[in-house]
Amino acid sequence: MVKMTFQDALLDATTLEMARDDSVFVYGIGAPDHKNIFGTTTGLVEKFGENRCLETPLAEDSMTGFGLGAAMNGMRPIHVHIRMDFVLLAMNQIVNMLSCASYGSCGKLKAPMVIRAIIGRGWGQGYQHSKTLHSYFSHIPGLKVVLPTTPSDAKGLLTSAIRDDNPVIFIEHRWLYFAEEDVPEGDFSIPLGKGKVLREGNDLSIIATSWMNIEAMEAAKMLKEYHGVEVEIIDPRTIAPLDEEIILSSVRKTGHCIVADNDWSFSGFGAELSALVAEKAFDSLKKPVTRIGFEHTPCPTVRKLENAFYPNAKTIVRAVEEKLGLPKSDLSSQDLFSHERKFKGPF
Amino acid sequence: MVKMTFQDALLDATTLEMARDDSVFVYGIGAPDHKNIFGTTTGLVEKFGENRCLETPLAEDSMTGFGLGAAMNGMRPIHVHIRMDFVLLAMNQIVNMLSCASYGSCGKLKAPMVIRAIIGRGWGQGYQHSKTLHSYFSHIPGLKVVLPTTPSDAKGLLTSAIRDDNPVIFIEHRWLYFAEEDVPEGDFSIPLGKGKVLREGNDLSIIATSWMNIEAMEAAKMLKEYHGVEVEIIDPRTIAPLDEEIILSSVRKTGHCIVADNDWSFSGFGAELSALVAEKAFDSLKKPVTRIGFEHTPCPTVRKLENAFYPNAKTIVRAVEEKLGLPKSDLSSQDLFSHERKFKGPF
Amino acid sequence: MSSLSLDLYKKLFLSRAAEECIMKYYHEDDMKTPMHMSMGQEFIPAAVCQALGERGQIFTSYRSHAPYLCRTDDVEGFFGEMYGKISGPMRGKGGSMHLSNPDLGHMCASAIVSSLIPVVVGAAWANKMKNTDKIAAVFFGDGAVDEGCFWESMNISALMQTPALFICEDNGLAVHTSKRQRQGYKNLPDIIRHFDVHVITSKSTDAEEIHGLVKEAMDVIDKTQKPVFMHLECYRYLEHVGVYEDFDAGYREKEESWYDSGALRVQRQRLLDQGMDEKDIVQLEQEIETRVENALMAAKAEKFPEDDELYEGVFYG
Amino acid sequence: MSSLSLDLYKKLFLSRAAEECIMKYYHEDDMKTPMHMSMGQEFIPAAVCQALGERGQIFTSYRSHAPYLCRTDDVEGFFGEMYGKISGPMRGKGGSMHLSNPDLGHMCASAIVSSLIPVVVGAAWANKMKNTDKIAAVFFGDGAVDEGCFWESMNISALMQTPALFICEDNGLAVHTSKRQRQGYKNLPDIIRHFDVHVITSKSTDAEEIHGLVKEAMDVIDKTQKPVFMHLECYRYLEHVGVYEDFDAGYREKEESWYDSGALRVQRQRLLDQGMDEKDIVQLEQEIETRVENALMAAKAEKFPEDDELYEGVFYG
Ligand SMILES: Cc1ncc(C[n+]2csc(CCOP(=O)(O)OP(=O)(O)O)c2C)c(N)n1
Ligand SMILES: Cc1ncc(C[n+]2csc(CCOP(=O)(O)OP(=O)(O)O)c2C)c(N)n1
Ligand SMILES: [Mg+2]
Ligand SMILES: [Mg+2]
Repeated sequence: MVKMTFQDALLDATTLEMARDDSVFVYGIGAPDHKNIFGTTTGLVEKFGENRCLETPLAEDSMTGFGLGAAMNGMRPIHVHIRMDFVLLAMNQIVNMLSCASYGSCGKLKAPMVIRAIIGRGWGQGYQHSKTLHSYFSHIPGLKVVLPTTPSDAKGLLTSAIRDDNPVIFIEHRWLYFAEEDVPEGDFSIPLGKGKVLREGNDLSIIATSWMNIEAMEAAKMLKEYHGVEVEIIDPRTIAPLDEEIILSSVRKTGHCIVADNDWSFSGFGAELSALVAEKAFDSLKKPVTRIGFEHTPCPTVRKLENAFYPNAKTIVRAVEEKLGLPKSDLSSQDLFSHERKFKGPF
Repeated sequence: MVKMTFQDALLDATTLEMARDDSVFVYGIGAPDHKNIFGTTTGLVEKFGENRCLETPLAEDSMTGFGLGAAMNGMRPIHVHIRMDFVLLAMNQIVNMLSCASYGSCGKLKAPMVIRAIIGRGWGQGYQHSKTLHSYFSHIPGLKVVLPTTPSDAKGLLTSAIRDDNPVIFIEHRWLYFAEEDVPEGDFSIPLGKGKVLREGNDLSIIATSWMNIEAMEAAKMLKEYHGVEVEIIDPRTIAPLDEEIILSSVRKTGHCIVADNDWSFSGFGAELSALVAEKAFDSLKKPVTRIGFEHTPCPTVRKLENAFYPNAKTIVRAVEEKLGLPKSDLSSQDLFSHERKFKGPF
Repeated sequence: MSSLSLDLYKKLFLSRAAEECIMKYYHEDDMKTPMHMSMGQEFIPAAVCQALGERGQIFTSYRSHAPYLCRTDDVEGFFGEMYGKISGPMRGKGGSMHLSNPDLGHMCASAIVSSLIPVVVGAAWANKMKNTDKIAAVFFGDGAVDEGCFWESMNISALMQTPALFICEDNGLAVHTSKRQRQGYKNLPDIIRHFDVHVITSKSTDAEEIHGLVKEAMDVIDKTQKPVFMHLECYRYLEHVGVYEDFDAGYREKEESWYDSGALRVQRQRLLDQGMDEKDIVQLEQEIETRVENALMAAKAEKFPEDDELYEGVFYG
Repeated sequence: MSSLSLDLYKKLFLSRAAEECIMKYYHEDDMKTPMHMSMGQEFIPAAVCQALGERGQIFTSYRSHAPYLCRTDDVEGFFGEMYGKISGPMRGKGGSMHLSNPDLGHMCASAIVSSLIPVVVGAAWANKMKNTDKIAAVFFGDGAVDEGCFWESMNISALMQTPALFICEDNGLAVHTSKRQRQGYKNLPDIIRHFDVHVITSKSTDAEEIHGLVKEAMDVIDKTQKPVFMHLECYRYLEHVGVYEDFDAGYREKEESWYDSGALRVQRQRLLDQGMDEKDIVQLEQEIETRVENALMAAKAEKFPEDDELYEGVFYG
């Protein structure tokens, strides 16, 4: 084990896989420049040469098709996007082409491609640099979708994503980049499609995605402190294929469920989680599922409104209090996470 | 009232609005050609001239931006796509640009644009010509999303969509084109955001979108015939903004809900409907909501597998029987809809 | 008589015979798949596939009957797919618009216009990285070049020097819309010449002439790893989709000159000029026709896939 | 001294002073918005906005400080937006990357590279249909031209003859990536000349010279309704985003010649040559600086929007 940040973990997984398999390569706008996609591609050019860590023209759509073609011919491309919003330019290649490359050849061709997309917030991103959109990908048969929360998961899941013979959309919240923990050294993978209990508890289940797990962990601390309530937190990690069982057994145990999805709620992945739980753990539910997500507006730039736009640990605490019929605790002394503690812009 | 098919109703609404307001224009690949988008643009060039019914280069992305720019400067564009799948090329313009044109100018600019997209199935469309994707649009704040089922609704809702000062995604199932019913003549609009009870009943609520309403109506007949069961069918018509109340009051009345969405279920709009009902009509639900949708695979071409891919009236009958604990009726004599027999009514 | 001339004629005749057979049986409505016919344009795929031979990795649009047959010679699988039967290379899941048989060099087809152009850039780049002798080639129309991804792909391919073969089959139409209604420039090849791409153009319908140009392209690729853009004019005999003529629709005239210079006619005359006996040609033609008809009948008689095949191939392996 | 020369200098100086003021206060971390500075490139927006005047409908990228100030002269709103205050034209919802003030002719900005290029094609077309005297103009960089939608837009605009003004500010870089690493061709304007578009190019940093070229463009638009593509070379003084230089990062050299020929210097000298007194210039400069500093201070003192404004403007009206 060695202490690593989330971004180090991503770089570690990438470096190891590139060393192990010379068909793996990384490309994307800015991949080999000196900023190195928040340090997640540092040293790749030096170690593996310019043909394995490539700069590209600004052409998200065609560069996705490029990856698909390379994958069909035996390569394992990792396409990096510094903002999820830019992936919208590539929806045709992802949804109409990549997702069905195997089906469209009756299983003869494969498309082992990883698309890394960074999501996140803060510091004036605004409505064109703040989208998550994981529901878009999870909706499409043939795509796998991963949203790691911890550095270990980042390493283990990225390794599996690279080794997978299918297209994997790998979604990273930029605030997680500074998280640090002990991560297994060397070869380490975590199977796609397995969720994780981030925190055990018997009183209520919180199913959270990506950054919302951090908020949920904060909320759990407050709930224990103020109410002695023990919430269980489930991080599905891979949302397609989804580990239904880990979610359902938690809810069957606690009888209560809050879904905290890192996205707009309406018609989003949070709806899938809420529907799943209500359909398949119906008899265990003592109260309806509560969904927490972004406010249903484009994301504003100014910090004050941005703070109103995003749900946080307090939002979760309030939802738990309401569901369990607890009095509202005084949270005024609680400091919410602010990325300035780690991070000073610009970008 | 005059008997009209669904496509006539669309043409009627378009023609009337173009006559009423000369900022309205129609454009898209094939819009003015002799096939006239299944007859929904017939005569527009002759009546209004070449500048109001435009052919375009194959450039879905930029032609969407084109519409946005024209809308900002006072026009009311209607952009037609003969397949929803092609709209995937325009996701950037729709999601990153069109949806937030008003927000992005602090409410000063408007983007009154209609995007008509045809969905559907049959006759070897395969996995690149069969997508629905309404959940993609309903997920995004700032977009309105309409899926009419009947000719009257097609006319009334398209009229409202054209008059609306916001972007509206208007989704038409091609099998509906042959439906025929009495439609109000002349000026006729139906407000966006209002659902409709297609059939009244007390035993179970079916919330269906687009073509699935037709299957639900067929199923309702069989259920009445075989079991004396009266299902209620709710067509939300506009899914964003969604008429929650009409859905919830039906479920509160019947205590049972089946969601039949014309799309893949996982992470789709069906999930939103199921989640909504379970969250807000929790206490009325006697059983969990059942979701019906496409099989979670790309759509195959051969008719036999296509029939296995799409749910139909029988799927709904079986789901109702299971939910209500009824014996399986013998449906072998029931003929399923096939578009080779063009569809007339029931509306 | 040269074996090249004969091989080309066989390919041309096979494609034509297969499509004539489709026309003969389509009305029965058992081939439930939208037909975008190659008829009139076969000389391009025939020449390209003949020249590339086993080196060719073919990517096509929905208009892929001739490329498929010329590359794979798999008439039996072809009709299997048209009828949606398990004898099709995709066991019926693909149909006419999605022919794919990578084992035989026909990689895949896409019904989304222009969407395989960037894919072939990546495929070619992989070939370069892996040092294979394969040549990735993509067929697309004059409508596809309207799409942004065509231009992105020209740029990327020129920049990265990916040894791809871009074949623009310019039949002057996208569905019913002429180039004049879609293009704000006069001459596409003249534009592409500004990119670091080798450009070849032709208006000829002579398969053998085109074959020579493809050989030139292969030479460029082998010597320089440069991408090659071939702009080849042609004429669509039938409606955009379907098995009939539609000259009565009024969007274009029937241009007799294209039929006079039709590739099959030219190539057949060449064989005669080269001394092949008329009756040998006729016999060859009959053999092909019989093979085609038998393949169609066999496909009719084949089984449909089982319903549980629906989920096969969603994920690889 | 000509009023044109003076007006241009005022615009140049205003943009520069505003950005210098940003540099001065940015470290306080109260302007929480990513700054893509115009510094070094101001002569282009100054010339364009001066020439277009009230006729101009400006669409920009995230790099829009100079276009915004040159078009609107709204320094107060500008700083309001930088600080996210209700005095900003978007009441803080937009920030540096999304300046929009349609009432003053700055239509909107987009942080998605190239995405306003097609929008301006449509805006120009509407102007043509409605017979207004407005001219829709879009600013974009040499990175934007990599994107397919740039090429689609050139084609559409040429085809439909939409009287749009396309202004490519070619600073040679997309973030840290040079054109050489992104473009598989030598000369963009030479390619665009093949489209039915009027092309104007310049390497000059002289705002007055560019102003003349924009007047030429307007003439073409007024006489022929033809779109005009202006390719203008320039030099970014600072890092891609942020308020510092980053020549130490190693991706490019500091090129002194661009500073020597800097537009402010050139234009100031012109005023002197035209007989304007040094001290009048200094006074003018001081007035502008004071105005800028006051605007910044006023913005600091302003209110943030109320939380319930979050939902305002999601739908129009
Ligand atoms: C992205 C996309 N837009 C629109 C269509 C509808 N469509 C199918 S074929 C076609 C015309 C294509 O013309 P061209 O590329 O010249 O090919 P041809 O049919 O002439 O071989 C169009 C517009 C499509 N399939 N994909
Ligand atoms: C579609 C898209 N892809 C990538 C980015 C990230 N990005 C922001 S600015 C930029 C460079 C753009 O360069 P250029 O167009 O030359 O403009 P400049 O910054 O030089 O003014 C990139 C790649 C983006 N904003 N949008
Ligand atoms: Mg064509
Ligand atoms: Mg630049």
